[in-house]
Amino acid sequence: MQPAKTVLNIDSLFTEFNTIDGTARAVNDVTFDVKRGEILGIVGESGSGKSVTALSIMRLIRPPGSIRRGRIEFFGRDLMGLSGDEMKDVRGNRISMIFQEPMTSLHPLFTIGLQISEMYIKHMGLSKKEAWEHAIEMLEKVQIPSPEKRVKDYPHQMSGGMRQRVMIAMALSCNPELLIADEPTTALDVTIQAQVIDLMWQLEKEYSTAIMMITHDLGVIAEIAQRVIVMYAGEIVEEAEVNQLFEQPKHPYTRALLEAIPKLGRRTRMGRKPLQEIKGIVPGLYNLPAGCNFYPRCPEARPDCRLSDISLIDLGIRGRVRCPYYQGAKA
Amino acid sequence: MDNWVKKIRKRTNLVAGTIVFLIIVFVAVFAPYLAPTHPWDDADLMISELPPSGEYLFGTDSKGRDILSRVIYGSRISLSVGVISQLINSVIGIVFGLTAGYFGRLWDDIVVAVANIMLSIPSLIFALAVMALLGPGLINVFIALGLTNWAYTCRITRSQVLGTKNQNYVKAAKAMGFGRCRVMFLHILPNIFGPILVMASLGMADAILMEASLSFLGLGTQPPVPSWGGMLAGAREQLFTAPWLSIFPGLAIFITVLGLNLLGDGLRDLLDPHMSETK
Amino acid sequence: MKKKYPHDVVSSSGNIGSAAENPMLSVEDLKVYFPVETGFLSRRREYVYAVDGVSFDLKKGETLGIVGESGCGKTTTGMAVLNLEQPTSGRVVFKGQDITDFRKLSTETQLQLRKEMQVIFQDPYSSLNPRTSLDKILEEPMKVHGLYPSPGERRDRVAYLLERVGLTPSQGKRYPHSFSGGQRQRIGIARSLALNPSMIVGDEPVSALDVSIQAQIINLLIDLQSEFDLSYVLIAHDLAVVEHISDRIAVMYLGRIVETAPYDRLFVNPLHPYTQALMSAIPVPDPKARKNRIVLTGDVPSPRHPPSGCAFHPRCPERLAECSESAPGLLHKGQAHHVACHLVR
Amino acid sequence: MKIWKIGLSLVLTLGLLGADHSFAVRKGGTFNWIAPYGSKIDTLDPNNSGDEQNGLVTMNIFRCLYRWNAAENKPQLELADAVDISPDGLVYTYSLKRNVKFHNGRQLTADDIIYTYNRIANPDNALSGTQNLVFIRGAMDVFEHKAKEVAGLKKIDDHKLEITLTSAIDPAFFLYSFPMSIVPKEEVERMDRPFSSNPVGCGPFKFVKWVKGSEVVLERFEDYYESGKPYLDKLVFKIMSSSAARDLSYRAKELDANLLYATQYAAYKKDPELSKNLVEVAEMFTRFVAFNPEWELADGRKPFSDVRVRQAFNYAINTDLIVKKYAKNKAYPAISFLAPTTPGYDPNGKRYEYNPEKAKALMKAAGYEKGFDLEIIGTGDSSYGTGVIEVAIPFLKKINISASALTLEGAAKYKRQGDRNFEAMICSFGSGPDGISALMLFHSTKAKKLPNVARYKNGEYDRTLDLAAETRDPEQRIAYVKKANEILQADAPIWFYNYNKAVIAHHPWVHGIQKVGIEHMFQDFTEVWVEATSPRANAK
Amino acid sequence: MISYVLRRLIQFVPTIFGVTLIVFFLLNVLPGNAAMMAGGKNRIPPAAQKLMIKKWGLDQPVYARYFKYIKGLCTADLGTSFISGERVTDVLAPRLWPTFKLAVIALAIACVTGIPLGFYSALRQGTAMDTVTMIGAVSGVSMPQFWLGLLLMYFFSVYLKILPTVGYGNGDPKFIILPAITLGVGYMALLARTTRAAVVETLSQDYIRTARSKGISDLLINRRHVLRNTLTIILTSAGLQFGSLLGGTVVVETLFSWPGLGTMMVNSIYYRDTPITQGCVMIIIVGFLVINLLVDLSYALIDPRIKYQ
Repeated sequence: MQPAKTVLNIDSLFTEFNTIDGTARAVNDVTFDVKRGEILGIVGESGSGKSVTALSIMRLIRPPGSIRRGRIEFFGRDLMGLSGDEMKDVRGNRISMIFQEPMTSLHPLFTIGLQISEMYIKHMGLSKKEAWEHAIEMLEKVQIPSPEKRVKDYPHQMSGGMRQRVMIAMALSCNPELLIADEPTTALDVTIQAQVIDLMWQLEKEYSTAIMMITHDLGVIAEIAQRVIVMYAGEIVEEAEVNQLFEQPKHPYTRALLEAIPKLGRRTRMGRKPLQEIKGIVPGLYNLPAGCNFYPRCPEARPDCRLSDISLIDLGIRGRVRCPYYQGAKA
Repeated sequence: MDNWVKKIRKRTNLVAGTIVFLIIVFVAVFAPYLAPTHPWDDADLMISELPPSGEYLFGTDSKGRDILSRVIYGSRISLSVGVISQLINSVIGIVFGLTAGYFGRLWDDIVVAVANIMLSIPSLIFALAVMALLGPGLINVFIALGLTNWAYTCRITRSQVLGTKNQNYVKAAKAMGFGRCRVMFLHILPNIFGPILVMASLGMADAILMEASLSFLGLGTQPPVPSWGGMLAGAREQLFTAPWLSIFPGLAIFITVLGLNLLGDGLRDLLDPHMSETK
Repeated sequence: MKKKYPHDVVSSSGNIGSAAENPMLSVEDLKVYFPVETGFLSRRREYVYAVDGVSFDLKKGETLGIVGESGCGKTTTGMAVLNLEQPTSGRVVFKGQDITDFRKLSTETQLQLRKEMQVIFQDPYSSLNPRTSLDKILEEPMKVHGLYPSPGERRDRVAYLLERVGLTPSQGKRYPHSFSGGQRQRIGIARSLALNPSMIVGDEPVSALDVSIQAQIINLLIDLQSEFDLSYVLIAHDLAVVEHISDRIAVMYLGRIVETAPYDRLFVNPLHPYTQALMSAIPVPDPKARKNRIVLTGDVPSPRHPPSGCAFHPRCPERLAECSESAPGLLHKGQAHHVACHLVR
Repeated sequence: MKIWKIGLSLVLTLGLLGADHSFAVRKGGTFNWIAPYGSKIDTLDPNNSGDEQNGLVTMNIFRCLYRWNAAENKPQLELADAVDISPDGLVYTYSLKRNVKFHNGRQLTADDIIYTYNRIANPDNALSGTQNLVFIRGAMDVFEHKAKEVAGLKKIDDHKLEITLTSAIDPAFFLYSFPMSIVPKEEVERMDRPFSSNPVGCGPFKFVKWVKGSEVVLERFEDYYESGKPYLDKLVFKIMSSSAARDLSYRAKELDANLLYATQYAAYKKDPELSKNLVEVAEMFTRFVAFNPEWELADGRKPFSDVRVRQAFNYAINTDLIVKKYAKNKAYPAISFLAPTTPGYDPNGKRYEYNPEKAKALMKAAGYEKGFDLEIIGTGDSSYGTGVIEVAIPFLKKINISASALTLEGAAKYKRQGDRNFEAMICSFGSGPDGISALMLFHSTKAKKLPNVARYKNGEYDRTLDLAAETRDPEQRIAYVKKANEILQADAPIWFYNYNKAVIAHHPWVHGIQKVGIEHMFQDFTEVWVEATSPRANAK
Repeated sequence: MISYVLRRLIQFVPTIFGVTLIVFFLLNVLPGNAAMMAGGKNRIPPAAQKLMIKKWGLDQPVYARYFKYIKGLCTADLGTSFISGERVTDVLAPRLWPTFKLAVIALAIACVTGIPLGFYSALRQGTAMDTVTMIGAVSGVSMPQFWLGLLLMYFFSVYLKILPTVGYGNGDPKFIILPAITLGVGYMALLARTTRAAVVETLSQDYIRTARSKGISDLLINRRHVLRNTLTIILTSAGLQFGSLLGGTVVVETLFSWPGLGTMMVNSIYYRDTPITQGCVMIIIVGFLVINLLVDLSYALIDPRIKYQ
């Protein structure tokens, strides 16, 4: 492995959506970094702000959303300071993204060949023909059988798994330094999901691209990520190395989440015990509770949790956690 | 509910459209109190064809009548033409579209065929023939226009039903043993009403203009009762010699159509931000 | 068209509940084909073989889990059982009554049957009529079926149901859009209970929910089962969920059941290569458990053109020559464990 | 015995020309003219259509036995140099012109006239000119399928034709109009192209093309029998029903002349340039509201059967004011039915002046003090449609008649007219050129075209008209016509509104536009020429 | 593909029969008849009218006439005009091309202006420009055609003197400009509104976000990704509204003395020349059906998901 070098450094990112319902703080003071060659997992439920974080990095937040403040440093250069055109050169070329819905994320009216070659034409200035050749090559890399034929296919002629491979091929075509994968396997069947995860593993090894893997599935995280960030209601609640997170979850939310998942074979081995519920519902982003966002649902809540905002506590190599009682709770 | 108020307040289209629409309704309802003179009984040939002035804000027509009063009274006809003919349209379109979409099979084929036939007959020609058949008169204008444009509503309704009938709540309703009529009218219809409402508000504008076209051909409302279309038609040959005769009723139509379009757009945004505009 | 399973199939099964009883629901050789018209003057008809010969029983109080990937026909099976899809052939027997030709039954019988069988859908957003308040959603079926005739009784019943699924009666005036996904799913469950059914078909009832909510609903379903004496047919793609809830599990692939067994038998000893692959593909939330998985190649074939012989053979890592020629029948492997595979003899 | 010998009088022509300019005529140029009535021309087969719109075109392609002399306001011989009339007035012998050629080069003979009239009489052809032949002996037999050919038509030689009549009336009034145009048999019966859109006649202009719905183009027929005429190279009829569009076209100098409607008339009158070249004529059309005396109120009374009610109606409306303000003086207030240019018109006739008090008194006397509701039907025409009724409504209100107007589309109105299904109806009828046939409209038994619209029944009126028809002495005849006209006025079966004033505006370079009382649009273009200043002076 | 076209063409048949049935009976119950109207102001005497009615077969019961008409239709015989006595096909044939030309050019004007306008205002949603476009579109819809036509005539012919007022001018392109604009403006407004809605919807699609994430320029995204997808929606709407465009020819043709079908149809209704009316309706309907077929077929070019077996 290469020495850890920071690819991306997010510092105090705030992204808001101003709608008629009020202001939604979708991303609230998020700070983290991504290092070269690592797979960073970001896990959270819907509305936790993980996808918005990704789109903020790409600067693809559309009105009524906007990045209020924060720095997004990519190899030390603040992306927020780039002009629109400069940002376009970064997008797809140096940072690329895979989306959740392979069905709708590809343009239905263009061949996949064209959609991949667009990348080469835009970022490498290749001719159409060269770009087309590269597209075929890329399809081969993502293990699409008979790529020279499939390159002329339209998205609807492919299965979901194939389409996600195309998305991956497209994202990797310009050999980006950072790949953001936003729930890349959620819409896929388990057997197909396994294929895609395998593929991402292999590609990561081959290209040593840094990957930000966003998912709600702790199983996927456990399979693929090296470092994990857990988000809840727009905030990072915990960050840890993957083994540590699963073995010694520090934040009550992480812990509850792990308990709530039915695990295959558990009933067979241990008999049926009720699943650990997390009571209540995910808070709406328009009216977050005062103090700790998780407080109303926290099984270990203490009265003072609601009094003031809780800051993220840096624990060095053990990661970070947004709970003052993480140790006590553990006990 | 508070949310609704806020939501509505933020929709300029909807608000502007509603205000325009309400003003016109207000003018129509209170026409006798608003109009300075009676629109035909107070005619005085001595003051015929006077341009707009302080005394006659919109001028007078060739029959010596105050155009402002006629425009005010005209809102009654034009508005009722819009509303009632659209009501007829919508009822026919909804019943056919709903049943066709829901039952499918042969009935669907028949309805689609008939709707296609209606779509392919130019609406003005159809309305013209119906009017010629029924004879002129306001009620007949309602009927003729009501029978003319239902195919659009039918199409929209049908396509909406096709999209909705596989929704799980419809399946759930069926699974609970609800009757077909209950499912169609109580479960499906309220949910596809948005696009139909939008269609209707835009169709109203169409109907007002169609009434104008019928009036041009002498088949619209009967004189001396004023309708905007009829006033325009009457002033058709005087566009250059006495422009005020056509400008004011023309403006009235424009403002109403604008208002209804805004209202339609607003309603669409409010009810379904992703509805695609097909008409 | 001539692909048929042998008719013996699941005759004796079940391990929980009283085995002597007649099954509450019995499905025999169910087929649901959707016609697709192609061609011009010839009007050639093709079919989507959505469900192609499925048989199973469901006992009173039992939970049958049906798992499989998208397009395997599990949802269609559920809908056919509820008669929301018309079966092409086969038999559906509910409480001893053949209900296959649902429309030919008397209206009264139809109503009675509708009352007995209810459904919970996957997507909590599309399964509730957005223009109907919570109270009305729950009251309407009672009115239609003439249960709880007085308004007071109905109101009490609604309040009871809401409380039972973890909502408060004061929320009854609100409309579905003001509820979160998990709450909506609770409403869907309350609605399915409104008529006191004896069987509920759950079509992926928890798969659209967030992890923290999913557990709540699973627990609720389990609690309600014993309380209301319900039988469940539970359709899901998540094996872990299915294992947690079901007594017996049927694994479907391309319109057919490839393996069926009590939950514990299946996990301890999956016999069908597809079941094995499926289980191995599920990511386990434990980084230390990273293992060598069976990664299947290729995609699920289209149910419009299912492969010859065993439908799984093109993707099967252990396929034999005969797999492409003949379809294996469901074999009883003891302890209510059935499998359809040439490898298992 | 009386011999009419009217060749095409050069003197008359020069007199006409001398009247409005002092320099010599110029040959050449294209004249853009209009067809303003409705937006179509149906057919150019002149025998097949009675519509003015067709007639104003075909009358320049074809010629009839007689022609309307606009200057003298009466018909005159056209295709014959002379006619001999038998003493009993029943046999007319025509000496046909020998230099008349059809556009296909063939000479016109008596056979052509006989062929044409037989064609018109033949009911299988269903031609609209039939009515004009009833006075010829044997025409009715043909019409009723009893004979194949009209017995009263006889060829003496190629250029001598004898016509025998059933009664001693002047055939000129029946044979001058365009439906009686003489057509060449060989062209009518051609199989390769329909005559209706490829007309061949013997008139001054030759058919070039007809862009249906847009224009008809004619060009000079070099072999026309009047030497030196016509002057124009080309005559184009633009089919334009919108008066506003015509106005713009005229102002853009794309039209050489334009027929004006009231609104433009007022505007042109005010414009110093445009007002210079207006040709006005009192047309023989009378606009009136016919009452239906049979119409019953709910209580069974028939208001219009009472002459006092009808008179009250006439007194109640300020016709002069309406003509001045609404019709913008593009009309003459009516005194009885006959138009000013029609023989028998009496400019000093007693009028119903505007007198609401008298009207009220009459209504009271008739027992209708409280008035009644009245629906008046009409078309949407701007000069004689329901617009006029709208103007009249406030006046009628004063005598407690609540009137409303019902605008009907043409055919629907005619249907109700035919079925007598109306209370009152506004219409416009030709009130000339022959006073007798015009007044026949109100004859209780002999109303010719359509049944008496007003269902007017007055024995004295009928008798007077019958006497007029029988009289051979012109003076006496006029006297009878005048008397009938007066009776009509006194009995007021209709509200006499106005006679049309037809106005043609032309550009200064145009010469030879005449006042044509029968219908201003029936301009004879043999007389028209354009100066070199015309934008189309040299256009071919 | 060919079999699809064939099938669609066969589907035309019942539609055409349905339309003829409706139109035939509607025309039949209209008050008055052609004989009544034949003489223009010089009415034809009742006896002659009866003869005409007999000649034209109007005395026969309506169903008999309908079957006769349908029989004729099967042999491509549309009957004979009452008034002129010419074959309907001969009467209509020369008027087809002008109407077709007018409709197509109006359509082209509408597309060339309406689609970019709609596109533009969708990209600038909520700005003043968007509002102005919207108001412009509404004026376009609510402006009576005769008004617009006369104003254009005044401006271009009387004031600027650069275009002729009316007429066909032997097909001189100068003559078609004003009528085509007059006819096209309402349609343009409609297209602008449809386009705007379609673009707004397309912009919210996932694949547009994908395109953005690829770093492709906005211009290319709009021109290629958005437009392509929007076209299908626009085309559908354009095809459906083509009927109303054809209907609009009536007013425009009359105003501009354009020798097309529209004027002829209205006149034939007025004169109760039913064979001509039927013929016009037939042509307009076939035109409508063909246009919509072409629209459906063009989907195949735009949208690869649509396959015509």
